[in-house]
Amino acid sequence: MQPVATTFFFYFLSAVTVISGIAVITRRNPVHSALALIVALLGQAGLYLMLYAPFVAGVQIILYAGGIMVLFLFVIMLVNIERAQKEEQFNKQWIVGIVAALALGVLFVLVYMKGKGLFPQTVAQLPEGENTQGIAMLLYRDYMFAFEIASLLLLVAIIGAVVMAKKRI
Amino acid sequence: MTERSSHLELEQADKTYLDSNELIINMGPQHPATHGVLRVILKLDGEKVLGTECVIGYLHRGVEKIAENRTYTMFNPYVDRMDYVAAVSNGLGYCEAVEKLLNVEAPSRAKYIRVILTELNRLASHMLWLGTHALDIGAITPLFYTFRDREEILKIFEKYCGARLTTHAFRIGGCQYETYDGFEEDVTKFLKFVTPKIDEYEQLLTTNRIWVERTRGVGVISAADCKALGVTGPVLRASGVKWDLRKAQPYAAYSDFDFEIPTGQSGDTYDRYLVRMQEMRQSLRIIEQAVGKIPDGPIMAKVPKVMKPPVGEVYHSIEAPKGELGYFIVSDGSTQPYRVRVRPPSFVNLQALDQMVRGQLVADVIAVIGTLDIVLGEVDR
Amino acid sequence: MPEETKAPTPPPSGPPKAAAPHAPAAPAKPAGPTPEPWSSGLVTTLKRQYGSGIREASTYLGQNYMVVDSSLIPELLQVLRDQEQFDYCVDITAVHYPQREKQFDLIWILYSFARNQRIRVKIMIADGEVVPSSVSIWPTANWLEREVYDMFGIRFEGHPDLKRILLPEGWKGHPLRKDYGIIQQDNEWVQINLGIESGQ
Amino acid sequence: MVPITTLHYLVVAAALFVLGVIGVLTRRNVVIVLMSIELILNAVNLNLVAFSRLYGLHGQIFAIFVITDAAAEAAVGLGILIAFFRNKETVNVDEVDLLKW
Amino acid sequence: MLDYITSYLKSDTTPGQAGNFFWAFVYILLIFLGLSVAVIAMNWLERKILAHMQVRLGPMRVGPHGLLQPIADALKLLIKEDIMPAEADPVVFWIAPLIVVITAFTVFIVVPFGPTHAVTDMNIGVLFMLGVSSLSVLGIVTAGWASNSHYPLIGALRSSAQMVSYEIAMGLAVISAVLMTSLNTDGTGTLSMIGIVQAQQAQQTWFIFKFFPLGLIAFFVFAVAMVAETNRAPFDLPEAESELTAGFHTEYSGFRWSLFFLAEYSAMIAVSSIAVTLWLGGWMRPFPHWLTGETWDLVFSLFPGVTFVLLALITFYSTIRMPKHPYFRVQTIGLAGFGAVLGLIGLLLFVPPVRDRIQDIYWFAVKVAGFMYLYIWYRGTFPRYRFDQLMKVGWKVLLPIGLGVLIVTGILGVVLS
Repeated sequence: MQPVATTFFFYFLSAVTVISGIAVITRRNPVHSALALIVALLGQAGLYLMLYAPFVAGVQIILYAGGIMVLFLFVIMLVNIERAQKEEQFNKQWIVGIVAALALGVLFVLVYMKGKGLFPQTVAQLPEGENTQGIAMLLYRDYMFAFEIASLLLLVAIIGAVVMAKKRI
Repeated sequence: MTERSSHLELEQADKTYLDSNELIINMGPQHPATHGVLRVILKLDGEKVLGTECVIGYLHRGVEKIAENRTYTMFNPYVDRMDYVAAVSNGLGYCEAVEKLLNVEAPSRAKYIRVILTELNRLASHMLWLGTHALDIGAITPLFYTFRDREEILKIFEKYCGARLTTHAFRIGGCQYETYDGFEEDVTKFLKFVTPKIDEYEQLLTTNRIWVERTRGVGVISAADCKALGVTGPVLRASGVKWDLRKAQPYAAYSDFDFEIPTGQSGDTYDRYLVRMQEMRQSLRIIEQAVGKIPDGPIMAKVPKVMKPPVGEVYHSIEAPKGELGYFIVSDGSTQPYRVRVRPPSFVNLQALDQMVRGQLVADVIAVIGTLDIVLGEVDR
Repeated sequence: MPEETKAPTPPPSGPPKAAAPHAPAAPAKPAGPTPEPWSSGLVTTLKRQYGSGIREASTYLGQNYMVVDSSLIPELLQVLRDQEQFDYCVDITAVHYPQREKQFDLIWILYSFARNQRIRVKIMIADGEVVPSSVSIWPTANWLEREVYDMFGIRFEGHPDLKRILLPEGWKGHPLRKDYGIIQQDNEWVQINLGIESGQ
Repeated sequence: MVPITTLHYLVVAAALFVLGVIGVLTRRNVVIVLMSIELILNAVNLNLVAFSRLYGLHGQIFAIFVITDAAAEAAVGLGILIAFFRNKETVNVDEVDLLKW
Repeated sequence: MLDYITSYLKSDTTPGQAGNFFWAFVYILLIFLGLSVAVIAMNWLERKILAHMQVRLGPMRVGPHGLLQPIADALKLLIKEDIMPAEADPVVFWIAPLIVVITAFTVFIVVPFGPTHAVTDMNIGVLFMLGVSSLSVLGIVTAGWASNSHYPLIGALRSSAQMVSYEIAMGLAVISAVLMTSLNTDGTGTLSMIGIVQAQQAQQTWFIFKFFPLGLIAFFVFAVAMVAETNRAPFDLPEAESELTAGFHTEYSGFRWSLFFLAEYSAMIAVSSIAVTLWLGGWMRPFPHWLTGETWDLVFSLFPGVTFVLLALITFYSTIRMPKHPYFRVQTIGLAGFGAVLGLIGLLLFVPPVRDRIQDIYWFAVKVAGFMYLYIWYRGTFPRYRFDQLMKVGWKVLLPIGLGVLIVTGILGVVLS
């Protein structure tokens, strides 16, 4: 399949992602932040699709947007946000924080500019039709051990979350 | 209505904090599951009920006060407005109480007519209960079945006395109307019609796994608690007490008939359901016998046109579909009762709600309200 | 119910002490039942125990009742439940006699499952007199007493939550008292809470 | 128009990363801080997937592991948040100043 | 331009894969239209079927046999006042129904109504469907939260807990079906919806009968989970009328409410489509390998036309039975007209080129319609589960069964191939 209007879609999706990202960190109401984050995640899923990574895009939608964000919304609804909304939203070192983060961003861009030539010029041949199969092969063959560890990590996380959220420990 | 404060403090309702974990929910008075204008304030821990408080009185019409300002005869139609789904039972209780006060006895034909109509009314009441109870638990179909079949009973009422719901079927001293031509055939035809229908309801629900899971072990109340709380009727019988006023202290012509008192063992919602279903079958049995041997004769005893019962007081109670329905009437010798006290079964049974739902889930509250079979007209009077 | 008693003679007396406002109405009747003394083991036991506290024990139309002194109240009811098996409190109600000095009859209707017997226990109290609550004896008394309070204004001591039940909180007056008119309403309450001029 | 290269994706990822860092460093609300961390992780993911176009599927595998990690992190983080909220009735990160309560 | 349009007709892939935007757009429009008609028909059918189950007639007044009732309802909903609670969060309150409805419609991009009748075929088709339909829970949660009221909030929390839990059982059942697709010579399975149906075609069996009774059990798990996913009876707790009045959409009215309604029904159709695709052979006609040959092909290709002609006949019969009263004249004519339209469609479906192209869609729709009937039947028969029982069914019954089926399928797949 020949991608159509790639440039337009790239800029559109990037804009959606970044603007939602800004909304995430500036909204007063955590629910609005969470909704913005969901939009950012979906935009990113679109970027993954453009990068010929449909499986990751699917996982992104099903796990991030459908799972983790529901968890976030759930917790936001459990904790009373009305008072938190009226309080000061930013902490005292916000100027320092922004400056540091922007410096980091500038650093990134500089590194990319310098190191652009280090990237291979040829794009790896990754046909979309075999993406899932390829990932499966890698995941269950080469990264088998890591995969098992990840499942263990999830188990630990489940137990940890349950223990912490319990009423009386 | 904001005037009714409660010890559960509705102001707390805004707090959905995690630390307290207590949520106060106001169910009713406008709520599909409260069967009228009952308001239940629920104190919840998540979905678990920590306590309830019933706020009643929205339908209070001062029936007892009205009675003091009407003659005995004039008050008769008012009692139909209390338990409007079992109006005939209310009328029977009142008429018998006044007859007792007057020291007259209705002729036996009148008594048979009374039994037939009252038992038909019991069927109608139980059918309505079944339909709404099932609807509360989420089964929508039984409602339409029962309402449709209940219509047949109401048709008989309508043919007998011209009214369907608030029938005013009986008079003090007997019945006003002789049975219409074909009354017996109608009733027999109805019996034939309804017996398979009851089987059909049972087929829909009795072995339905979801129904059983939703009702078994829900709203359990022990026989001792029932007695302490004054709970009567099918609720008491489902807890294993074989007590029915029709047998214990027979009134009307009930001593002439052969029927059984169905009882349950565990006192949960499922048992109450079974008991009521059995009661419907027993009612059919009574009606069948009554229609078979209905005697001829007068239908009205000799009662004076202007009733002046001698000074005194009397308490008479009957087994209404919901439980013991009692009338405590004080006469001062005038044409108007000095005091009429109605002992409504729904009112007393509703008091058991708190005990039955404590520690259960919100969804069970609905099931329990349904299984108590309350009629708010009777609770509030 | 046991067989109904029929007395041939028509003495004009109503229930004792029940000084009904229309007492002379009775002689017009040709015949009528009268209360007869109620003699049974129960009454004997109670009389032995409480003496003159049991003022009267009668049967009227086959229904047994006793009039007792109001000082006996929580104790007698407890005894009736524990020793005499009256384990079911059918009803608690009151009757208002404004002409009497002790304005209220307070009546407990009790039933015994074991005996299949119903009795009424009646006391007379004055307006404003406080009666001990029987909620601890029969939990069902909770709402019944609340209703009596709501309708008659009789206060029960020791009731866990004595407040109005059928009428709204803040309503003035107790409707089942004889001096409360049939169309009387708490217009102030109606105006404030319902926003209408009058409930009539 | 210039064709979209890997570098473009990297710049978007950098922007997201910076936004995430700003959120973590400046916001007081723990929920939003956690969400900012998600943003950072996503920026990393975008990098990984973008590079996977150049170097083969391994990047995508890593992205999947990162998502797994994010799920675990969110679960534990929100668990901590709930426990914290229950004890202190606040969701402000600068009020988490006790080692034990 | 015309070439661009006609070029696709010769290809044998979906417009999305062929990269033909025109046809993709046409397909999207067709699906949108078909879905709207399906929801309207479903609304009428549900009320009618439920009514007949409950010995009553159902809508009878608006149009003959209430045929115009859904349209009247839709009209009423559109012109109703749009109420927003004073304390509600306006933005979120506004967005929530949109999320639900958009996700419900987006899913249909990959639904294969036929080997070429899908907007596109994705490599991750099933994953996409599950993922996007799982997004609708966001809409429900936000709707409940934005209403700023107790019942919607509880309804939303219940709903999200329910949907998240049943998604797992659903996913496991789906994976076992996906595993079955890999039972071919080169051992590569597929997540693509079209690929899954083609795998069933190649293996000459519907997956519901594969490794009997494994496929059946997996199908059962999915069939239960999908009812829970769509919040329908007996799992309709989030909108349990008798408990929470209407659950998360208590505060919604008018147009917004109708969006939730639309989304619920299209979600039902969507999950049914997944079930049909995964287990019931998708667009395949019954017995494609047993009753082969030209004659049978012809016989089965006549089915769509016959169905519509039958419907037309039923309509004509009802027209004759209409009361002969001047008042009903318009209705009678209307019903006859409706019957004529149905009959014409039926006759059109007998034309060979149409017949061949429409067949796949017809069989797919018939299978989905069977599920729709099941939904209605459940609603007429079952009481509602309690929340803890619902969770028990999800976690303690369906999840272990799903896991077991998955493991056994995997083992059997390895052993047998």
